[in-house]
Amino acid sequence: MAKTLIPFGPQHPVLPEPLHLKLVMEDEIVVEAIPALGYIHRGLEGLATRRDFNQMVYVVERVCGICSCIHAMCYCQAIEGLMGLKVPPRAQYLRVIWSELHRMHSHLLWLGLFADGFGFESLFMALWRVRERIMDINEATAGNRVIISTNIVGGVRTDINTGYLQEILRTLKTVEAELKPLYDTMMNDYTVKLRTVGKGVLTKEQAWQLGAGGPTLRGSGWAHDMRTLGYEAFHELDFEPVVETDGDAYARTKVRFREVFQSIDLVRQAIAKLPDGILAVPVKGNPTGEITTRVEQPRGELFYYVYCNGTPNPERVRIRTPTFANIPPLLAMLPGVELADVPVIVLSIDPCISCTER
Amino acid sequence: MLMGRTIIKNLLHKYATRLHPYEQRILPDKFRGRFRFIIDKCIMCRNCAVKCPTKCITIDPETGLWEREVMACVYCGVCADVCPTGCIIMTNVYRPPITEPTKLTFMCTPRPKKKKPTEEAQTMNKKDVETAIKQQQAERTAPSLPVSEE
Amino acid sequence: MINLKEWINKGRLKSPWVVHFDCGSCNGCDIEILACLTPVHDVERFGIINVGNPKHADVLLVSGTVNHRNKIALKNIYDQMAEPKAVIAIGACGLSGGVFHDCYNVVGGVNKVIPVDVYVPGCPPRPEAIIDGVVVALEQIKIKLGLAEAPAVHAVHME
Amino acid sequence: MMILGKLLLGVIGLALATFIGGFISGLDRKITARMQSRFGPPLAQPFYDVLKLWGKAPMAVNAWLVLCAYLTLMASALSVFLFFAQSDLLLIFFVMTIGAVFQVMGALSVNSPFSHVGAQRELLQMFTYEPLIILVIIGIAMHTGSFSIASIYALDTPLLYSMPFLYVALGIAFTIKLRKSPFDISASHHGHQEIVRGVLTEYTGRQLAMLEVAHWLDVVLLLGLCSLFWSTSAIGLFLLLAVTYFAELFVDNVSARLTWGWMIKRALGPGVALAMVNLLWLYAIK
Repeated sequence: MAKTLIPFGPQHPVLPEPLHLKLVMEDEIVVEAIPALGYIHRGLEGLATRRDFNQMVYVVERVCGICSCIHAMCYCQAIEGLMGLKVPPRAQYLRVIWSELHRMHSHLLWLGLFADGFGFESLFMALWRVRERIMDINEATAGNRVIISTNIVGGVRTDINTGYLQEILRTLKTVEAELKPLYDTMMNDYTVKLRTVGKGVLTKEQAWQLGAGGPTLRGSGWAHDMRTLGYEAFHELDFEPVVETDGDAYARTKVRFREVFQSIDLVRQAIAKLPDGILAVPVKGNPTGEITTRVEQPRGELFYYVYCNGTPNPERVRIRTPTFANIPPLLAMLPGVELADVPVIVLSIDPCISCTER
Repeated sequence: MLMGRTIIKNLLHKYATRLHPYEQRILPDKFRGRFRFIIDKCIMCRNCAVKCPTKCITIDPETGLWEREVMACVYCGVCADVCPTGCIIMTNVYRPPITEPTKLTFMCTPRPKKKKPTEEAQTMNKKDVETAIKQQQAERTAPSLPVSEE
Repeated sequence: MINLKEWINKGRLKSPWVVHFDCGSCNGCDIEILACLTPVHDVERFGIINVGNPKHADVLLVSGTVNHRNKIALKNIYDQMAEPKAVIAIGACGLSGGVFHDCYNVVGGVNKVIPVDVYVPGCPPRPEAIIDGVVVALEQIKIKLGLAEAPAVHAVHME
Repeated sequence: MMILGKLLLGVIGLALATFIGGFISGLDRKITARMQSRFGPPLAQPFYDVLKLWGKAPMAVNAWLVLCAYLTLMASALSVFLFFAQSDLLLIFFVMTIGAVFQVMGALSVNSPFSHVGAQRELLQMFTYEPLIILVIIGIAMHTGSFSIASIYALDTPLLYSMPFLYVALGIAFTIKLRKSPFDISASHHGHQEIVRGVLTEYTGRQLAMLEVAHWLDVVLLLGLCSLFWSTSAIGLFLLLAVTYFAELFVDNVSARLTWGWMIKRALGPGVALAMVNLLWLYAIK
């Protein structure tokens, strides 16, 4: 049988991002997947030497437009750790609220794209319609829909007033009600199950050995969630990592969908416990030393290494993103699947190429 | 088939679409849209130019040249936050699309010199300023207004 | 025949199919472009479909900075589109490189590689702004086809 | 005189079918949009699309592709013409098949892997819907004793009463031909799939416009086939078609795209089984 080479990307309607996969096909079965990266590399970490540590917050936000707030939060934690700043409690809670809103919109976005990946257009539309409600909250509380720019070193820039907190709770109630039937569809529909159950199986051992992260790892049965470290206000909130054991695309979908409900719950808890107080502590001097921080991004564990030498410009900012960790498992999953299942499996790790290549 | 209830419900209810160009939606007050400059208030402190993460603001206190690369601005609002006199204000209206690459240039009152710069720096500056003014004159098609939106 | 030409021109303005190329963007603009297709903004009311195939498309939406690797892909996609076509650069990065304009791997805005008709500023631009951008691009196509005269330059944008 | 009248009817039917096909396509998109809670495009949108595509600069890869597009359109037009001229059902079916085959041949004549995979899948789709349509036609012939359309109009009870299972089989074939979920395997309207627009990827501009019109005509032809099942009254016929098309839209919106393996196992098998049961029943009551 002659082998054909199908280019998947860099411009491809299923995958909005320029990940280039060369799929070596035999008939309609993938024999090998060869990734080609570098279409999106900007050299963002190099900017650290030319921007001061306050400006870098806005730069690292633009590592990834989907989880911008969480990138900024991780970077701010690093600088705060170096300078020994204690973030005020209200700011900690506000960071939790925004990061969970980001997790919700990121997961809803992914669920929609995933539905589109297997051709379920009306489900895509329904999920993105719900997502717009979260975007409206972002817009009204932080001032922008996607890149919200609320985190600064030492706290947050802007406050959410009490009246709007009630509005958020009301919106979350609607979101929850609207998501219930969609959860039912995504998890129990016959055609959806045909496309997801048993596709791209990653066993528990494999997932650990290949170094998967986030929902990809949790879908394979590992309770590995960085939020349990208790950064910001997470140590005062009550939650359990969402774990599924099957390790296929279906399990990963279930993990993400359940995490949306978990995030709704976390936002509710945070709003209930939100203390009064100042938003940010003043920042004086320049950071010195090196530090690593880890937070949980929608896609998995996000890791920052920052090295500062006492000047306003950090000497080194190194980012390790979850998609980078999830690409080896993806390449292990692809051989032997049908072409029709390639989008399902590629999307099932929630690839974020702009994070990976920066 | 589980989607059936949702789509029938959608079919029977009103659409969720915001008919954008025909129905303008007023954005929330906090929305970081285009800027409004009250350039007469500017004291040429260069705070905005220093703090801007994009480095898209150029200010020359000697000639009073205030320049912003509109195309590079990321609308983070830092310049409005740090402006001591409130001459940069963020409005909640987003910037409409443009068909030509543009740059925003104002001339304001130059700040009186405090220190005399060295000979070398002075000549360097003069050269730069002259070219900048020439460029700016070539680019400008309308006189700058005291209060204007970018 | 003149009649048919008029009809075709009408069709051109009523059915701009778009192809979207993420050219080194941070996803912010991409998800806003996708958000345009969804119920709340629904650009299909203007006949806009995201066809995903440059050979079928009339309008190219480019988001993000151009770097040394993807400029070839960008040029290829532009060349594969049949006339009449328009290019919309989206977001600060697509306009000039935005916050990344002095990174080592960034060539600059989209207009350094292919001619751009409309620039949509914002980081990321709102879906409404992207819809406006497509409407302005249609005006540009109208001018190209000789159906409308080029408007006087807006003083407000040019200061 | 009889033949002239039939020819005239065929020409009028063809002209009307083009407009009705475009209108149905527009209605389809509008209702789909409303099902997804969107505002939706204007009803005339398919016509705008086709006009625009007609005016695009030529970009054909090779001459064979252009020829195939013309032949596909001509075959579809001819089959609709024959239908309205009340010709032989078998003849109509074969002419329709020629159109589909040429579309695939055009897709195979170029070098794009997307187009090739799309073409192979289109062949598999043809492999699925053609036996179903043939069985339906055989059923009609068994019932009326002739392959002619005129003999169906001579009946005084609707065909649906005696051929309900065959109608379901025809519905399956119709879904495949319409390229709706779960069978939008070789090509899809929005192109959000792994092989972009599959069999249509390499057709551009004028060729794509022709294929679009050919698709409208195919839809009208299949709706025509459905209409034969209630040939006795105009209202019944219209209601049957409306219900059928709405069911297609409903199925499209409640299901994901499935694979060709599933299509052959779960659509062809049950479809043929249903048809066979119906044929046996027809044989028994005769």
